[in-house]
Amino acid sequence: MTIADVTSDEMMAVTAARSLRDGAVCFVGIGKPSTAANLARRTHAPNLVLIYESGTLGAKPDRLPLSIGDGVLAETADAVIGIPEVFNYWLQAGRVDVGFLGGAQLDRYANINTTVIGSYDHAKVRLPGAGGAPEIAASCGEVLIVMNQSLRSFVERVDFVTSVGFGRGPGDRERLGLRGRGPVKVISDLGVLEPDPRTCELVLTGLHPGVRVEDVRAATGWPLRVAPDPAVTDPPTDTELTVLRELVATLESP
Amino acid sequence: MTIADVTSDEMMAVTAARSLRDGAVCFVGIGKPSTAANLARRTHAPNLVLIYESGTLGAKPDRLPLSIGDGVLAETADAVIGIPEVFNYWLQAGRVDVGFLGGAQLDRYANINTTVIGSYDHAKVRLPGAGGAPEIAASCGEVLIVMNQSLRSFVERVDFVTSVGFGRGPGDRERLGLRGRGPVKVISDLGVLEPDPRTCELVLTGLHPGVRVEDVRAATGWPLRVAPDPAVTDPPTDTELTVLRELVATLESP
Amino acid sequence: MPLSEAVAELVHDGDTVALEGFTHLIPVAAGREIIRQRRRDLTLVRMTPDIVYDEMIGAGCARKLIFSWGGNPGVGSLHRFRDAIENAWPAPLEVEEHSHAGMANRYVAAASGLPFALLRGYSGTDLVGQSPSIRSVTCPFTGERLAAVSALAIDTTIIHAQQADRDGNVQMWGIVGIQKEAVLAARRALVTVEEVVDELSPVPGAVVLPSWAVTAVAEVPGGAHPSYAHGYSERDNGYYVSWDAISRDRERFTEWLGREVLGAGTS
Amino acid sequence: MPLSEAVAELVHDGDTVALEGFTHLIPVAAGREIIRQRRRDLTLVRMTPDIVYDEMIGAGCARKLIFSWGGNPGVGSLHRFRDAIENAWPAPLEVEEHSHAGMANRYVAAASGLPFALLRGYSGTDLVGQSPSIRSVTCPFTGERLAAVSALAIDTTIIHAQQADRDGNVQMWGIVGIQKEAVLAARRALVTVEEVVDELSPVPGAVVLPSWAVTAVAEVPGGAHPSYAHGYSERDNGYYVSWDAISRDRERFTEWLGREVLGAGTS
Repeated sequence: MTIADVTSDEMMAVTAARSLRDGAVCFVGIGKPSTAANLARRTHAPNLVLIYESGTLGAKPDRLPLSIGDGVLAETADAVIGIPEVFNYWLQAGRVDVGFLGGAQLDRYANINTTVIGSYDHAKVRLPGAGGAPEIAASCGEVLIVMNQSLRSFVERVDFVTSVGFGRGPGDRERLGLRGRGPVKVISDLGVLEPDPRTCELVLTGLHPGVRVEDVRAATGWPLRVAPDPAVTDPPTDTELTVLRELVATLESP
Repeated sequence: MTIADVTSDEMMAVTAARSLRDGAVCFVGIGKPSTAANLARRTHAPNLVLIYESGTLGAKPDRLPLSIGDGVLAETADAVIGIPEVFNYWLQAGRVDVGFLGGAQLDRYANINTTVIGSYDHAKVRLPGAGGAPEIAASCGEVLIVMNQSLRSFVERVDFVTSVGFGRGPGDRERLGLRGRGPVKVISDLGVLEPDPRTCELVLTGLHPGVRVEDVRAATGWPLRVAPDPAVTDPPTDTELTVLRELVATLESP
Repeated sequence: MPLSEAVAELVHDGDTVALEGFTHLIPVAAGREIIRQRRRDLTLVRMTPDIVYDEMIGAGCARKLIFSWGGNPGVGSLHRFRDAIENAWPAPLEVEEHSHAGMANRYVAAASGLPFALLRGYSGTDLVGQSPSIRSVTCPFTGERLAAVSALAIDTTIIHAQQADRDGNVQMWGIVGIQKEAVLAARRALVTVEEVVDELSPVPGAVVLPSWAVTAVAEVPGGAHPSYAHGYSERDNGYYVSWDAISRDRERFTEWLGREVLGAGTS
Repeated sequence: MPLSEAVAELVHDGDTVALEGFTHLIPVAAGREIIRQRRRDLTLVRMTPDIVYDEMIGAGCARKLIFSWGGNPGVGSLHRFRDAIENAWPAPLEVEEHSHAGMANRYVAAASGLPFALLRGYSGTDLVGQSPSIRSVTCPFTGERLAAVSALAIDTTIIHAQQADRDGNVQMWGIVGIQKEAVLAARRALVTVEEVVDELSPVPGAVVLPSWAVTAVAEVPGGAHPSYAHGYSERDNGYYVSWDAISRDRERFTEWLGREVLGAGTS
């Protein structure tokens, strides 16, 4: 098949799935993260451990869960625990290797806004809020961010810091007492951004097939730095695409 | 039968059992408290709720448990919970009406020592220690104390305050932030002592059959105050004694 | 006890009320009864307010919302929630928001009889500045600064469970969420159940609440719809999708509310 | 993994080690293996040290004991424990003692990755003056003073459970005590089990620990004797009674230790 057949959502899911190493403990939210994690578990990472914030440790859903509290998660989990334990004993204690985040706004230091567009007291758009994100961003060994890239979402400065990436730059995570390494990769519909180890600023390091650097620049709200020669993401293999589409087909509703 | 047939342990157990009102939630330790609580449940208080610190809520043992963690407690409980929940969600939150305590030493303000005889650094006798007692003494709605009375056990000043009764007198519980009412009754093998509402000092208010005031004074390490005319404890009824002895017979070991 | 009676007795205007449930076992029928009884000025508490809180907010029951994530799971926005915050319709809605970890620990603190709870959280976020219930405390051993959140003071918690026995002991299983803590955090607790049984038979993974920790039990089969009760019903995902269109428009919502909730008899 | 190998790998001289169990599921066989391997200078942690800690103390494994209640349940004193504290035999034993509530919360703090825990406790007792791990903290919301206890820093926790599957997932049920927190509080965890099964079938009231939270599993049927494993064995109450006489006298204890523990082969 040609790359034309691949949607940007599929490209993101496949790229995110590839970032998950087998055996890792992964804190998963509904939507793209859940799709990517379950794709990984069915392809290169059969021993990936999925924790859903609803309290299911080691869930092995045979279809994509429709909600964070889908019954299939409890039925297939190694253990079902209460919410306080999820956040205190497992996430806060540093037992989770990888966390997934998305959001409405992202800035160059990978800080995320899922709270409000506009001012807090006079919201232009009221978003759902924090959920588990602030502590996922703080305590997971590393964080993967998956979101669509546009001038509205990749902004110079987020309207509200719901979850901290690198704050205002180097040293901020340490100063704030955040124990995880923070974001290691931002996977968008256009390519891949990674933080510069020295400056913590997001740098374009990968392009999805058919995407040009100027396309990404045009969809980024700050002067985007670009790596010497950004890698082009390998297109999805037939296996990846087949498994992914089977998975998505198990969703009867958005 | 005559009172001569009744042992002092039986007299204590019966008197303690009578102090438990039906429907109360009772935090129970092994030994005399467990015997008294189960006697009450089989006589006048069928709806007494027994909580054992091993994590069994609403245990209904058909025999006397041999240890705090006896399997019969888990098998008959409404719920079995972890230890942190016992102390945080149930005891500390003030959901327990009555707690039982005993000890090696008791003073006139009903402070209890279960830690050490002699000095802490040069123990004459090293006792088991605190266990659940300090928080039972602090947080139960009220506390019943059951212990044998002698010059060695009822002392002017305890060598170590493991659990607080009334501290050094009126106002101390409030000052210390202890939320329960504290000890309401001390049941010994000789009689019953109750705190004076004004001074918080233990006063002899009851005598077991055949015991004289001077017997109790002779077994008390401080100048004991005596109520105008101390009531004489009703001897155990045939039912009480029969049920108690059936219960005790279920113990194959101390 | 009938649901209508239980709500009349346990939920009053101005109360702080938590209807908890984490996708599973959401006490929707109880929420609609609160709407029918036209309660006002409620402070609504829930980690994940969804359709039932959207209905209650749209119906004008709420003065304030304390929460950590407000959305229609897998679908999108809660339009009544947004309309109340963005446009003060039908009334202004004050919000106090937290992260899930913070809310969970606020329930735990209250359930434990403590005035606050500790966590590693909020550091560096703008949430701190927005909520008086987030402060910090210094560890007396290491000197570290940690987040402190105040205990939730709840008048009445309402949850839905699978079963109660005739004595009022409650058993729930599957995803049990924060419900036990929510019940223990409140002065009064109402549990709606799928079924009242003669005796509870132990189920793996079950949480049991003894009768003396629960104020009232009401038998309301299907009381969690469109959410589900593990072992009794499936989640009605189509309903969540259809809610988006119903709730998006004030007139359509008002018409729906009159017909489906106010018009409907008491469960 | 054989018990001897697991202990050799996971328990070192000078370590802080917790062998937990609340009357039920006490890892006695593992404690005796530690004695056989002649570990020294251990800091032993347990809420309710009983026979197995009495043996380890009498055998000279321990430098320090952190605990909340030390006795022979339903029988009386732990004579080796007393002899060590009262007469420094066979070696001086430093003690750090707490209430059950305090110890439980110290495990919870460590399991939660927090440096300390809060509780309403110790107020007015002489325990406060004896332990550096009890301090106080002021509520940033109400100004109340509460007790603060430091998190337990444990190198290795050892527990006994009924079952593990071939992947190393562990399941225990009955009275589950503080074992989950003790495992999560430690850097390393060893679980001895009655039985390794192909697949764990869910049991009501069970606590399951996923394989990735456990360092090693050793199959040791009867490894909790004289305590018991709910569903597998009964508590040997006669043994607890007989221990009183065996442990009361140094010579008799030493002779018993040589014959029953040091002389015995590895489980």
